[in-house]
Amino acid sequence: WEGTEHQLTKEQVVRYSRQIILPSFGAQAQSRLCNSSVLIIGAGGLGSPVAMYLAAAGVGRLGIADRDAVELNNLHRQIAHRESTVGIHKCDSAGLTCRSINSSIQVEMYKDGFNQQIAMELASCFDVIVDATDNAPSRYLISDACVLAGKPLVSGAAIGTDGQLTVYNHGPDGPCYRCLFPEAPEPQSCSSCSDAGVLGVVPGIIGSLQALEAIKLASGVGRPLSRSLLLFDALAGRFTTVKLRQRMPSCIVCGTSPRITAESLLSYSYATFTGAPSHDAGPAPLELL
Amino acid sequence: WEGTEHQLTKEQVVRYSRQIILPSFGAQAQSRLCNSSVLIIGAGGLGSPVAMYLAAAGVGRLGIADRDAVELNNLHRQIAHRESTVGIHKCDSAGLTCRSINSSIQVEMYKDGFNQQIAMELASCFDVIVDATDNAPSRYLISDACVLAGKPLVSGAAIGTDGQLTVYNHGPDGPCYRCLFPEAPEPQSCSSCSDAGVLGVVPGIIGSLQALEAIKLASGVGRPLSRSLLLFDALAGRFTTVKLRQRMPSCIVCGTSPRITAESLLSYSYATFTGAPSHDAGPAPLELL
Amino acid sequence: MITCKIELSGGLETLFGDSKEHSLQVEPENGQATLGDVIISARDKLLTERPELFMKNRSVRPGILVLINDTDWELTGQLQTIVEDGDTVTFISTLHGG
Amino acid sequence: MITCKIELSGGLETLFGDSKEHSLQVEPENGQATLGDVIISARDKLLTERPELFMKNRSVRPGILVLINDTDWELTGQLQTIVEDGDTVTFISTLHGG
Ligand SMILES: [Zn+2]
Ligand SMILES: [Zn+2]
Repeated sequence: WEGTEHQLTKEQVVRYSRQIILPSFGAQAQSRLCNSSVLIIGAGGLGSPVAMYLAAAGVGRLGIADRDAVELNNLHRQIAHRESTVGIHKCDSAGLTCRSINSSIQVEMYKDGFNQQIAMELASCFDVIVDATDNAPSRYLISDACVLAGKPLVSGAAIGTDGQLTVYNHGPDGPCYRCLFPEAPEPQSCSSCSDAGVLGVVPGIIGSLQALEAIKLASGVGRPLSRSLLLFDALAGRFTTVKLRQRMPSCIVCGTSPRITAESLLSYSYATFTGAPSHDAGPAPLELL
Repeated sequence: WEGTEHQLTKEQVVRYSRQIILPSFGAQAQSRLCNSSVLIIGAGGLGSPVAMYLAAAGVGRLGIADRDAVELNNLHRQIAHRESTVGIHKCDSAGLTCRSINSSIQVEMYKDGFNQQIAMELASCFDVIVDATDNAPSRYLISDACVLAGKPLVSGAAIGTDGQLTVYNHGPDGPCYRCLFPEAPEPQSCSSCSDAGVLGVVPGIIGSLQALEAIKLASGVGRPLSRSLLLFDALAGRFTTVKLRQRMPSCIVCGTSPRITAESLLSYSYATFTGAPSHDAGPAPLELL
Repeated sequence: MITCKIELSGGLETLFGDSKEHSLQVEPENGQATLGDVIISARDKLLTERPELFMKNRSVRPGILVLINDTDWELTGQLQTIVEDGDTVTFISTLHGG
Repeated sequence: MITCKIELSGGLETLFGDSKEHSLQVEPENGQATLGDVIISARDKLLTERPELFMKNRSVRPGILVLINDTDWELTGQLQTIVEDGDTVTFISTLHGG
């Protein structure tokens, strides 16, 4: 127990009182949370609850990176957005929602998304990174940047009625995304929510769990899901936790002889590696109906 | 496969397209969802994501029952509310958020909460009931009314860093709350979020899962969590599913010789049964700090 | 003598030294150990405070679910359920918060 | 001959007749059955379409995690892992959506 010193203001004590009275959390963890920073990459189905719960919980500095505008077909799952923000940049729309929940935190927007040019700089200036994107090239880039900047990465994904969650690059033995998937899948084996569809509340569940993992990492409370992969089957209502490998010595970014470095990251071709552009060009018009 | 007939409008097809293209959901399930009604009892930590995800998903008629006003110390977990709605009735605040996400659905507000006088009438006029309350007497009343009205009940709870979720009174053998807990716990063994505290994102996770179960019941897709109890330990990031009893013949409301009926429900004393008033009088001022 | 695993959930761990998992040795009263024996042993050997929040008469207090190997004890025989070496017994306090 | 349980996740079930769980009998090539044998058997006996989305060369395609009894096959010996009667082998396609 760390004593009762904390740097919370009177308003913070009132606002976060229900977390502060919790013995396993308390004023110290709340204080760490208020002094922490989290970068959320993707303000869509996963990023919406992540941004809202982290803003509500009092993460002091919240970064939101995305490059899309809100569309009507996003609203069935992206609860940080509103009918009134359709057509508006997702960073602005999500930022508005976060500030309306908690005006005492700082919200920063990165409207060009998390791209190679700013990857290292961005990953370096946040304590925890949350991958809430929807494509393979972004996932490799984000993981590489987190390894090189030494930051833990909360990675969630959802498609159809399935969800997955893990924490990469955490602790002495936590693997990175490349340790698990050294070779990229072929583009035809990857589907996105836009082309495969998703039951809207599934990214909501996974995103809420990502917010929890980010809070655990930022506050130093609880055991983060490192070396564990949580699988969710929404139709069966079933969660399964599986045990993952540790960091791989052969990994080309976090292994013993890394080939990707802070310098080479800029010129690494994620498009060539994954066989896909790092951002889908937007969904094809729906012709089913 | 049920063919391609549905009654969706063009705007609905666009808005819900990412659920409609999902083979396991499709236009028929979306159509059933758009024609369904769900009553959410409690617009707090659990009820916030339930209301937002059900509004987003297109549940045609959404009832919200609560009797409190928004307080600043709610905002760390109750993401349907805003700083600007502190002091406003929770039904109004949550209703505003739901309508801003989806103006095409109907939102009804029950500002006296789910009380004995209107329990049977309310439970009867919705397809699915969601218990997102925070006290034992309400939970017994809601379960009893659902049994007597023949409605499935999605029950969630969260406190501290723990969460629980199940579906009561569903199918031929699903138990009700009283089947599991025929005798009420003593008031001193029950704690609420107000007096025991809660990590804000934990009700968010359980509430999102309640929204999923309500969507499964209302759309007829997937296996609802009947006769299963999902336990969540947030600090360990661990979910456990346990197998529950079937309906108990000895149950005084859903058993073979019921003592509680639609008529006697009105005069049954939930306060005497549980030893507690059916609504906590609001949290004591925080004196820890 | 059998050894079983005790798991606590829903806040009951606060009565058991704030630990959610314990190992418990149970000396059966008559030949085979029952869930009734496990409850008494858990109270005598593991409980650290406020026994009235765990037990009432010879069983658990109202509001506590008992599971053996993740199955409701109502399906296995309640207090008379036979507990074997290596079984897991879980005590869950029902939550009301939201 | 051993019988193991096959589980599919992350969309791979669409290649296996839309069923997430299967029972599979495996005839070992040399004495004991390995995960390598299980992969070949699953392709030959259970896969219903597009084998290129399941296998590449003699292993699973990139982007698929293989687990034996809920543990990453990297920890157990990859293709050479011995599979015993009653084991569960899980194939998970990594998801990118959000
Ligand atoms: Zn690595
Ligand atoms: Zn009953």
